[in-house]
Amino acid sequence: MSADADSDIATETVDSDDADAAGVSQETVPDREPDALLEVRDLDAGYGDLQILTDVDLDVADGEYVTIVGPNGAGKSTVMKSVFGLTNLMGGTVLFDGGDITGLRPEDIIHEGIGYVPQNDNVFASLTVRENLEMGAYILDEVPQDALDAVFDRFPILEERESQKAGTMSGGQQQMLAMGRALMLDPSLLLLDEPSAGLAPDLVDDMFDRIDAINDDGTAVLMVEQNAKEALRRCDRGYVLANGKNRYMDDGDTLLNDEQVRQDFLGG
Amino acid sequence: IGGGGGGGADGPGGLVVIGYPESGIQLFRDYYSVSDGSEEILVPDGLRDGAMPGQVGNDMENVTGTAPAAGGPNQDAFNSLFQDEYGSSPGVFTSQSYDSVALQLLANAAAGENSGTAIRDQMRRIANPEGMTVTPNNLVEGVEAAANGDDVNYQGASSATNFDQNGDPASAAYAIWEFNADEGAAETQEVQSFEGENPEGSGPSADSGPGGSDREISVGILLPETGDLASVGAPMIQAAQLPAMQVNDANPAGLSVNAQVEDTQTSPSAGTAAAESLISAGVPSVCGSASSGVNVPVSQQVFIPNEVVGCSPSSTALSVTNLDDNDYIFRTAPSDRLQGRVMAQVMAERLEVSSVSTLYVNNDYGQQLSNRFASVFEDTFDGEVYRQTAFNIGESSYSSVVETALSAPDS
Amino acid sequence: MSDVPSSTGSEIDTDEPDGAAGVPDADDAESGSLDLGAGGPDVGEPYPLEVENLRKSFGGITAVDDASFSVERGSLTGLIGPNGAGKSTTFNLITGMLQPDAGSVTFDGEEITGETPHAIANRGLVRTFQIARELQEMTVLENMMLAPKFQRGEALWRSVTPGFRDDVIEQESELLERVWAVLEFFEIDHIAEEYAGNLSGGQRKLLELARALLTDPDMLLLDEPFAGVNPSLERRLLDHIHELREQGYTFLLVEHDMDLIMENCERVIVLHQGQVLTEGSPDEIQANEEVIEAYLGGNV
Amino acid sequence: MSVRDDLAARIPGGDTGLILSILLIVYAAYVLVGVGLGYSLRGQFNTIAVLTFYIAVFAMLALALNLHWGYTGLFNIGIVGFMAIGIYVMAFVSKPLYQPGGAAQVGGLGLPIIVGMIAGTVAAALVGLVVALPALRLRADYLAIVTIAMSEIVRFSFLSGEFEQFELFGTRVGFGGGSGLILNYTDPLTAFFEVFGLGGAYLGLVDAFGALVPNNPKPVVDSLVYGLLLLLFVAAYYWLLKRTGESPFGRVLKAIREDEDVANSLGKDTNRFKTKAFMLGCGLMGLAGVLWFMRSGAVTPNTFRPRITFFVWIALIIGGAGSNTGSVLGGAVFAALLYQGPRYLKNLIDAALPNASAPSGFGPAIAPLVSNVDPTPLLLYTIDSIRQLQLVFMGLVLIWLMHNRPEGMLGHRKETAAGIPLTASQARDKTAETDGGTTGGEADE
Amino acid sequence: MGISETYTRGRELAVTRPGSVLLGLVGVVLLFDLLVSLVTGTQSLSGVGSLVWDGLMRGLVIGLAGIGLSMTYSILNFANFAHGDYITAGAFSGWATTYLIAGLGRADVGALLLVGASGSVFGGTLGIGVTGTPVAVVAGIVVAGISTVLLALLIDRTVFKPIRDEDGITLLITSVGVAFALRYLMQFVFSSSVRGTTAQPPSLSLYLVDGAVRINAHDIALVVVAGSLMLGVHLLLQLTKLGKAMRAMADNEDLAQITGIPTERVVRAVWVVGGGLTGVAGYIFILWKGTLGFNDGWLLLLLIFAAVILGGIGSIYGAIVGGLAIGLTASLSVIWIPSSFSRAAAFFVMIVLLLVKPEGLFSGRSTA
Ligand SMILES: Nc1ncnc2c1ncn2[C@@H]1O[C@H](COP(=O)(O)OP(=O)(O)OP(=O)(O)O)[C@@H](O)[C@H]1O
Ligand SMILES: Nc1ncnc2c1ncn2[C@@H]1O[C@H](COP(=O)(O)OP(=O)(O)OP(=O)(O)O)[C@@H](O)[C@H]1O
Ligand SMILES: [Mg+2]
Ligand SMILES: [Mg+2]
Repeated sequence: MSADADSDIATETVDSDDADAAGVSQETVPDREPDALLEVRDLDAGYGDLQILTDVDLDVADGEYVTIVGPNGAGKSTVMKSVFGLTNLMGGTVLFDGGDITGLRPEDIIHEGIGYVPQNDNVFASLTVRENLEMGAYILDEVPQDALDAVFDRFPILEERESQKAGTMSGGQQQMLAMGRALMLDPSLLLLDEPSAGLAPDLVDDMFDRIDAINDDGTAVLMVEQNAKEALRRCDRGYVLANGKNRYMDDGDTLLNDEQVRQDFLGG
Repeated sequence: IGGGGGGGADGPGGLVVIGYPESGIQLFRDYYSVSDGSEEILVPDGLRDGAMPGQVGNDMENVTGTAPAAGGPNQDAFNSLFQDEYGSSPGVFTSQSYDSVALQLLANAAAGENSGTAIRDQMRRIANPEGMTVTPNNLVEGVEAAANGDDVNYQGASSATNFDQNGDPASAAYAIWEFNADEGAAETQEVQSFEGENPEGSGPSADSGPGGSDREISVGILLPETGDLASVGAPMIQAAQLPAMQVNDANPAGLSVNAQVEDTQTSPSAGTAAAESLISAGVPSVCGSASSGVNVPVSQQVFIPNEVVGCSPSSTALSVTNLDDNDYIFRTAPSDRLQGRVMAQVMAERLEVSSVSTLYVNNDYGQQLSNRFASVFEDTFDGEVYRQTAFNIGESSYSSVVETALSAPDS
Repeated sequence: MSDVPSSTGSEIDTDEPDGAAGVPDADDAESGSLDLGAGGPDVGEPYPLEVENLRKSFGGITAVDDASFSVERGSLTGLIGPNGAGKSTTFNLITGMLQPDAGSVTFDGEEITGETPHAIANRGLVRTFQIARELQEMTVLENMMLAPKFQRGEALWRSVTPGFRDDVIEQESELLERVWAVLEFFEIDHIAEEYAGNLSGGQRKLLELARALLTDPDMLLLDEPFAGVNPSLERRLLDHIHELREQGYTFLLVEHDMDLIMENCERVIVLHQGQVLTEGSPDEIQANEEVIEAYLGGNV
Repeated sequence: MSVRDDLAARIPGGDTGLILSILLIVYAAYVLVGVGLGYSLRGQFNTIAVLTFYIAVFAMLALALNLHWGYTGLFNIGIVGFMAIGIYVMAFVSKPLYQPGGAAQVGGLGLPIIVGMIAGTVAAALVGLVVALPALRLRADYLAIVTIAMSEIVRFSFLSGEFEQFELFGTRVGFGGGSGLILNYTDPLTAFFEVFGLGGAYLGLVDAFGALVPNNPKPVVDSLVYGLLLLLFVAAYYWLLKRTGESPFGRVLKAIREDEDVANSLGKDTNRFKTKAFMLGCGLMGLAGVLWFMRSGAVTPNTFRPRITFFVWIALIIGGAGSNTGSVLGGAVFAALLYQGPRYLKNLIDAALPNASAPSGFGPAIAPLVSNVDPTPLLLYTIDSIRQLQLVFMGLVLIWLMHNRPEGMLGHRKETAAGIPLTASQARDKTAETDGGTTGGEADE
Repeated sequence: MGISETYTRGRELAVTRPGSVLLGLVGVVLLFDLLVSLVTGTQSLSGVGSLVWDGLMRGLVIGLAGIGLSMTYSILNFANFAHGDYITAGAFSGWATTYLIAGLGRADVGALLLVGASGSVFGGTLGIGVTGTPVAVVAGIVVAGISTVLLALLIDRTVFKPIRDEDGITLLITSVGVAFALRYLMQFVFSSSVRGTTAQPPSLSLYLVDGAVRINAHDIALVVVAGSLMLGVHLLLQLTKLGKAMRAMADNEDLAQITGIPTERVVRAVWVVGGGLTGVAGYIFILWKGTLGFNDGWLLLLLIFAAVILGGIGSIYGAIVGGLAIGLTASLSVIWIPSSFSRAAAFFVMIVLLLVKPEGLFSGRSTA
């Protein structure tokens, strides 16, 4: 956990086409932190010829818990995919643990210690639940039994449905499975794209608790959430993304309490 | 009469197999792997390929063949011509191909113009008797004579090449042959001649030929270079090009030949397109096409309406005889009407078999020859035909068709 | 079907950042009304949808187990339950995407069990999908134009025969105006000519809801329509759902956001392990021990 | 992102201009080659007629396929089967009654040719229905395998001895088995003009043409006129399919291509739409088969091998699936360059190098290259084998297209599936004034 | 409710049952017909036996070649229409090797390398066969496998890889292009003629009541090679992670990437395994039937597709069982219907089974 995450952030306005963008808290470009785990700099990315992200900057320090919020279509998922090498990178760099991972293949990135739970299509539908979890540990020679047990502990339904085809699980069950799969490798950074979408309320809380727990164990988390209030409440630091650009960056509570941000992005 | 090995004791004593080497190789291989070879097998011209035993990997001693005899008066002359030019021995229908082109050159020289109608009118005049005898050996002199307006009588490599009313050969000779595995050849055992009502030929013909010198004769060769008949087609094309080379080497009466080759791909639609391009090139007569399945549509769609002479060296199906052709369609290969009869006779009298099944390639040629054989064999020779089984080109195994053919008759 | 294009009164908050969802102006509700041009749904049975003893199992798992419930006309009814309770399966059974093993579904007094999905949709019972399914290689406009029912030009002969085609085209123009109205209402008119496949997750949800509304339904089954939708937009949508409800439309809504359910639904049905655990008003549900046990607090 | 940012925009006259200019180039090239080959005027006319014929048939087939694949996403690779049904049924209906002694082994029903054409088209559509009923439930690639299997079953059926001949209404009819059918009805073109009482006028035209081609002008005029008639058919196909596509019907087809469940849940009876579209396409393929082969004198089953199906696919892909204009263009380019082109190329080379005789096989061709680096024989052999290499070339073109221009020559143009243009500006304007309903109506004319 | 139940049940009967019921019924009728004709003597037991054996042999070839197709179909998600020509390519390369070894010194090297194009040298004359020239045959098998692997990898690298992300149909169409190019290139080089490749193999007769079923050495070679390769693939997929990775990729390739599966390596591995099997299948296909032509693989391809779909795409057992089913159908159908319909019968069976069980017999299980 980086206690000083917000202390050395200089704030500055980012140019924006909107007149009233000059809100209270403003987009900032933080200095490079010595212990930054993930550093995204000036990222331009998109699909095919279509550019979605413009000059996106983002940091996750070792053990930090960072959330990205923003309207639909802002490019949040695109940021995640770009880190994982799944978009067309047009400029900028992605550094992980000091090394340049810009444009590496996903299979190499996972070796670096990043886990990723995408927003959609995040389970192998025709494989059983157990096989899905085993796939999570594909890069290891053996399926780590303790990791498997830990996942089963966290999500008992998965153990119950061990041999059900993942595609026939309910939406929420699939979400748990996807989380479970990503946890199999004990990554040092976990990318979560809307992990609470479709979960029942108790599970939403549970899911956030789990994420907290994972984070407490030292795993850095970068999360996209529409359940923005809860997410900001729990995270160390938050980014607000709009139109493929950084809009605001601050620690979670500050953003949460910011009138402008509440008005524009959190539904009052 | 011995029964087949695989077919049980009740199978037919003889088999008639009608097809081409393309699928014949496979078919005979499958035959020899289900049967001990105790049936007498009779095959027609389509399978006359000296390489068959080598390709089949069997001596094929129980196989007897018939074929329109390349038994014309001047067969040897052609053979040595071919041998000299290409260094290999000619294959099936090569002599007919040679004759077809030779006749067209003569008719063209006699007509004195590259006009289909004029050539049509000259065809019988130069092919049927009266006049200087022309053979492959003195083709060049013959062309010169024709160009001078003299009467010539072409005596071909495949037959005397006299045309009857229908543009078919007026008489035909059939060779009875057997494979000689060691030599890689099909050896003629005996030749039987059939003379039609008018062995000298008959039908409309011009009385004289205007002739003419110092011109270019154009002729088309429309034979399969690819497709099912590719292996038969290649030597036929070679043979068809020989007369043109002979004339071009000697330039009799200042004549030269422009022979254009097009590929039918053994396919009617490709054949038609190819024929069209010959028409565009202004060809007045064409040697082709090889198989009846292609010859009929090409004749109907292209040759007849465009008034171009078509003279097929190898399309033997009955239907060609009966085309409503304005007399533009000829052939140097005899109709299967005759061959069916010969085969029935050979089967009954020479091979002394009374019960037979036929296996035929499923096209014009196979179907009609099999039917013709069966009806003559039953009506004239009192034989019994258990069944006629068609097989399709290009299967990877003919075991099941062979089984069917070798099985007992339906009760 | 009305021939008169609706008045369109939805306004875009021009102060908004582009692409970001607007903040709803709560007071604008009246002027921002969305008339679907259908003159409101038919008024018939008090309970348009009745489900009786519905059962469906997959192999060993009984996803829906003897569930019976009914939905009151003009209501916004919530269908809640833990993950895997059988909510989506119930939707699939009602809309004909799955055939029930037993039980019946009645809509507007007529039994519709076993009917094909399109027949049921044509009766006015329309659904959205939990995972948005847009028609990717079609533009947003084409997606929307597809929705209205019984278009004249859907008959091949009418579309190609000269003379009759004028009719078709006339109707197309009318539809297009309705489409624009709805698009503007949902604030996705700026991407109207975009291929639907290029939309973001939330935009797809909006498109899906907008499209469903255009079919002129009497009743809408919404499977988690707000999952992934920005909260501001969510509120705005809800306002309009209420408004439509007041016009007589009926909604059955699957949603996990309890606050949302409690604030907006007048009735709530709780599914648990394929069975109807209880139903009642939000307050009753919130107080129900079993529900708390099964859903709100306890373990799954 | 503009949907219509394409080639046509840069050529005056739009789509029509584009098609015309490409046709012009193609024809000019062929005339030039004809000059190179020393063709007579007759030869030139004949070449043009043949070229037109192939352009037209491939354009028709590509258009019909575009309805299946481009619009509805039905992966039909049984095209040739429907063509076979079309022409066979047409022959069956229109061949004269059996007469012993003729070349034809079997007769037909002796009905007028136009009845035969309609019957052929309808039969192909009905077989389409039979295939559609079960097969439309399958995934695209399964449907592919089923349709290609169906086309082979059709071929085997026409090949089989069982349907070779049989008695119907006391007359001998049949499909001729492996020998096929001799099409011994009156020439369709003659029949066509006679129906309109234009037989005499047509012969007058032929006579007039005699001024250009003195000797036997009829076949040349016949093929030219037939080619033109086929182009009219192409225009009719185009018109029909464009209207089909740009309509609510077409919109549902497009939706089916994207996600059938969605269309279904919006109240569209997708099976009916699919079946209709499939049948319409199959009928059009059947008609194209009729038009292709009806003047060919005879048909045999083995003509209808899957290869032709793939030719049509290549044509469609060249033009770009989803676009009717593209289909026509693809048909033209395929016919001119890939189908007929190599033949003329070879003839041109032959004319340029008259006395070069090619080796008979690859062995003798390659040996000199290996032994004394003499590439001439291989080159000659290559030229001589151009017909085989033509197919290699087609394969490579297909690969290249899929790599570099999967959306076809015209670029990405999924034509809008609506009777009116769906553009923002237009509709926006209209929100101001209520009465704008007729402005967009002429999109398809 | 009563109505609805009747309706539902009727519908169920109409949708699921009648297919299977009808199939069963048809089977019984056919079997009865066969029995009758055996009793009346129109069919001999040995004749039927020979047909069954022939069908089994065909089925093994189809099944073996089908495994490769099935594997690439499921993980690359496209129907590879060039597969048939891979078979032919394997056959030509293998047989060129066999000819070369068997005929070295006895015939012109060029003629041998071109596998006796246009009758320049005969396999029969060289005495080729498992008993006559075992070394040449084994070498041929190995070369056939290896060269097909190389060919498959080369084509994948140059043709398929650049469009890996496109949908299955794009790849399918591309593979048609590959098929055309490859096939006619082979025709260009090896000529279009069919050649006999082997000497007549020794055979033994299994006597049945009324005759004999003849089984030759090449049949046995086919059984041995096909059987051991099938077993080998089974073990490979069971004992390594490849099988699992293949299934994951077949299911969801993006996710497989995210999970850390080296997708390109898996693809290559699949081409290696599939290509090898295909090449060997091509070789022993020719060994068994004894003739070789440039069209052989293509003509087999539709039957292979039928087999793979019948068995369920992605399942190796499915491919094997489907192959046997198709082979037996094609052979045995002549008992009931005219032989010209035997291929049609195989397709027909495929279509019918697709309707009854659209996912195939062994659906969804690629390795087990
Ligand atoms: N595969 C794609 N191809 C083209 N454009 C895409 C693709 N995926 C997303 N986009 C576009 O990129 C933009 C950003 O999408 P992204 O999925 O990153 O949004 P998001 O912030 O995650 O939104 P949401 O909260 O709705 O999931 C959107 O406008 C969308 O239309
Ligand atoms: N096709 C199927 N085969 C097997 N089991 C299935 C199938 N479809 C659904 N199920 C099971 O049925 C149960 C109900 O699933 P359903 O999708 O209806 O849940 P839900 O209430 O919508 O849950 P969520 O809120 O998570 O979406 C689950 O346990 C699921 O695993
Ligand atoms: Mg997202
Ligand atoms: Mg659900």
